Amino acid sequence: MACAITVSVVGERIDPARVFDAFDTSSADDDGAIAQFCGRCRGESGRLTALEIEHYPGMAEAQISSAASNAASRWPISRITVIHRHGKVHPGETIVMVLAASRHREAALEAVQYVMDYLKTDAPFWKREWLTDGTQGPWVEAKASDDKAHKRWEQP
Amino acid sequence: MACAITVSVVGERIDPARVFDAFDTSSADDDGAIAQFCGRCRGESGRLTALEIEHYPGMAEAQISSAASNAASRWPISRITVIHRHGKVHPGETIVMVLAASRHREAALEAVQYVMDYLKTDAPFWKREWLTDGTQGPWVEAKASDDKAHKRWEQP
Amino acid sequence: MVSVKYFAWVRERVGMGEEDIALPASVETAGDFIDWLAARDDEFAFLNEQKLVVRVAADQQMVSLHDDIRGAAELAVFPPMTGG
Amino acid sequence: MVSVKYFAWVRERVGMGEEDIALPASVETAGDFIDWLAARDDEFAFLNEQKLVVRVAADQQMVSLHDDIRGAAELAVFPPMTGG
Repeated sequence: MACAITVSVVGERIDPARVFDAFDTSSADDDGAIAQFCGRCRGESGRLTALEIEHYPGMAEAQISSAASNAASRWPISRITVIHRHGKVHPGETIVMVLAASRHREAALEAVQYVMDYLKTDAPFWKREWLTDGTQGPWVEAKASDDKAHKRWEQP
Repeated sequence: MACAITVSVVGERIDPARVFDAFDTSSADDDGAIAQFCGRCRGESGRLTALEIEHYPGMAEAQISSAASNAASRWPISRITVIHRHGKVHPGETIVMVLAASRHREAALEAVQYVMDYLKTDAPFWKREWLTDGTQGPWVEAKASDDKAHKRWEQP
Repeated sequence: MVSVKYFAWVRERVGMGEEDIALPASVETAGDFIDWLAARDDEFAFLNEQKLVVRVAADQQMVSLHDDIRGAAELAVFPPMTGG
Repeated sequence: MVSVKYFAWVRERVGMGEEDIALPASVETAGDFIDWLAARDDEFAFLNEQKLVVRVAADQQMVSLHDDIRGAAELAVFPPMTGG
């Protein structure tokens, strides 16, 4: 099954409603299911003023494309779109969006989950905190729970 | 954790981009994750002109609310919105949307999956096909795969 | 009197969407209710063979065939649900 | 010459984002590469203790410490990723 894959890494603010609308309105008649995930910058109860996201240009796009291709070979999805932000992102702004369309819900929902789990551990992005007092905070540490989430998709 | 639950059953066409935008823009700073599912009417490769969705007013809302409450007690989600259409729905139009916000992705994604699995088997809606030749087609039959999807959430 | 609702193909086969019924005291469970409907007249006779297929709700809550439905103000009979 | 890139806190600790390096023939694997960098000067010495923490990419593909990196045009060293 041919799957249309769209990947972008952007430095400008993402308008999530526009991304969703574009995906939704260009869906085929037989796309009975559209699953979507938006990851947003958290304010951490007022502690953060921003997250600054550094990335490895070229490799970031390549790793995301690879995740999307893996998803397309694993589930019968007709389209998958991934958009990831870099640069300074403020609380409430969108960091990442993953959208997948399929005939049935399981494929679309699982493909989105898979790509998110993959991105967390394998896409070359690094987040650093900017604090409300105006100072630069620490780099965000990788989470063991993300490694675990990634591993559940490994096939025997 | 208090969870804001919004449930609606509507006879008018759903504008999915508007529903998502309203949910997204009213998210709290600490909602790091928004998961969404849209179920759409399939054209079945041109065989269908519409699905007609009959529902049990009152009980439909109650069953969806019950699913949303279960999800809120099971996962740390801050908001969940479910909107379900009834009446004649044409290919490409939205039948159901489930949106959940949480700090982290697992809770939001699983809550959406749970509510969808529950709706398929426990919410009093019935679909009937309308065919491209203008005639009324059969009632859609319940799928064993939906029962199975529901059962996976049952706790021991 | 109990208000009884029918939906989807159950509604079509019985030829009505709702009716008020005075159930006899012998109808205690949802299963008794289906049996009683099926015996009532020809339009409802199909419920004999569909007894394990159709669903029953009492006061808008799903019930099993062995559940007690006495005292319910509203009963409903319908096919397996196909929403979502 | 190979182009070497550093990201995030690795970049900050080594004090540069990229450089061109002529690697000696003795550097065969990603692990050799980290050892060679760590021995090169004080700014890179922290890589001795971070060898199992940092990640290495060769031509924009993730590699393990035992993987052969000879012939790569671009190498990169960075912390565990925290995207998504």
